[in-house]
Amino acid sequence: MSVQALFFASYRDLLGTSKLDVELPDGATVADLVRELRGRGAPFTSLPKEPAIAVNRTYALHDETLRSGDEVAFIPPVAGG
Amino acid sequence: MSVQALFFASYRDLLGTSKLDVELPDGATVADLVRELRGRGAPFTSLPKEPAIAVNRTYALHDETLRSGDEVAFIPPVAGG
Amino acid sequence: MIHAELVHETIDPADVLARVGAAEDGAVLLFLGTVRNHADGESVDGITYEAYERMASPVLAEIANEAAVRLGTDRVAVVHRVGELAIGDVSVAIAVSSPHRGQAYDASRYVIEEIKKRLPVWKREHYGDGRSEWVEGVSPGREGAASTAGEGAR
Amino acid sequence: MIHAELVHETIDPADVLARVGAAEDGAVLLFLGTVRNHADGESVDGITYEAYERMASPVLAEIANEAAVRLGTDRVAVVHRVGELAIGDVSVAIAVSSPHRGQAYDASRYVIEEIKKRLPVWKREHYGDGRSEWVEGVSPGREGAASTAGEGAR
Repeated sequence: MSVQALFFASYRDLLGTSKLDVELPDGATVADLVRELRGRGAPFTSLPKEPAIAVNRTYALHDETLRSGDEVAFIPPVAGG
Repeated sequence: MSVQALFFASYRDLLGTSKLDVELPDGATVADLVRELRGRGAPFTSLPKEPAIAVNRTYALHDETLRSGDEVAFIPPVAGG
Repeated sequence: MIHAELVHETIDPADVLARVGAAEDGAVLLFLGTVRNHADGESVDGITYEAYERMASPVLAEIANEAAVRLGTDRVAVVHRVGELAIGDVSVAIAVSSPHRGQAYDASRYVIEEIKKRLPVWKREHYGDGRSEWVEGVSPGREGAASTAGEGAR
Repeated sequence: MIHAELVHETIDPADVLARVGAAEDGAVLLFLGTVRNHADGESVDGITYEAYERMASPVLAEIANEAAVRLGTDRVAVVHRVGELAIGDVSVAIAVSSPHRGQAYDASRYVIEEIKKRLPVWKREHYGDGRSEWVEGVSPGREGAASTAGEGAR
């Protein structure tokens, strides 16, 4: 299956991209996606091991199972207000 | 000596007056003034025994000594804001 | 500039707000006290505010100064109205600004709480049925005396 | 009417204030977050706010709804700006009103604290010396997940 990973602010700057389609085995979790990306080496290794994640615009825990087509956003520490 | 007693809001309505010149012996305190007025009978007896008092526009304790010409305000419970 | 004023006319919140704010401030807070149409379950048509004006003005200034100390800036403006007020009218406006929001919330709250404790102002509520009554207030008593005698504000 | 909005244009505080207030309310509170000219001792020329807009809008609405529960009224309006902001510009405006002031202060503070904890917005500060940096923020982490998963929004 394929999910869309989104990167904002400092994460986007780190990776040089705001969006990536990622192939994952069925049943993969948020944690699997993070591991898959960090396993690609630099610059992905500079992503934190447990970044805050939103799946389809809702904050998600890392054991959440992903489905094909999910929008998975990597959320750097927020600084609104 | 003579002091000027001021009455506001509910106290003024109780007494039917907003201002009274009161003669007191030299060295009289706030407490003496309150006793002198309450001693006059109705409607003065409806003043509390220990009303909040301001002497010359500053809150004062009842043992404060008065001087001739002082402006002594009887301050009902306040309700600003 | 610390500003404290007792007024007889309508309060324009924008005017009070415009008295605070600075390039170094990240937080601005405006509190408005407004006349509401009910009190203790009774319908209210309006409120008459009365003040011991010659004392209320300096007490209001004193409260604003104390708030500025907590705030850490001189951006404090407080305006209290007296006279006949209708439903929705602003009776008090408090504006503060400071670099950080914690101090702004603290100082704003301080001003309104101190006003209610010791500003020599009274209000008479006019009820829907034609009656009117002085609102039961808070005795400024010892606390007020201690404060203005400089024996420790608060 | 609860109102929550992410905007790209200048925020007019009077517009946000006008969204709250009611005849039964005695307290109105307006909080403005403004861009200040310094941060951690460095001079700041401006800030770029970036948002995950499609998520930030519903999160802002969710925060406003939670605040309304605390407030006890539906008079909550919150507007957050994104884009390039100059010193003194309003980045966020929060207006609430309620019969009593305690709830107004509590709900206003709740909105700004929750924004800082979980609104997916980031800011890049532009310093006087030409450098610029993403401001170190707060991880929305577990708290955010628990909250939006409905496991208790507190």
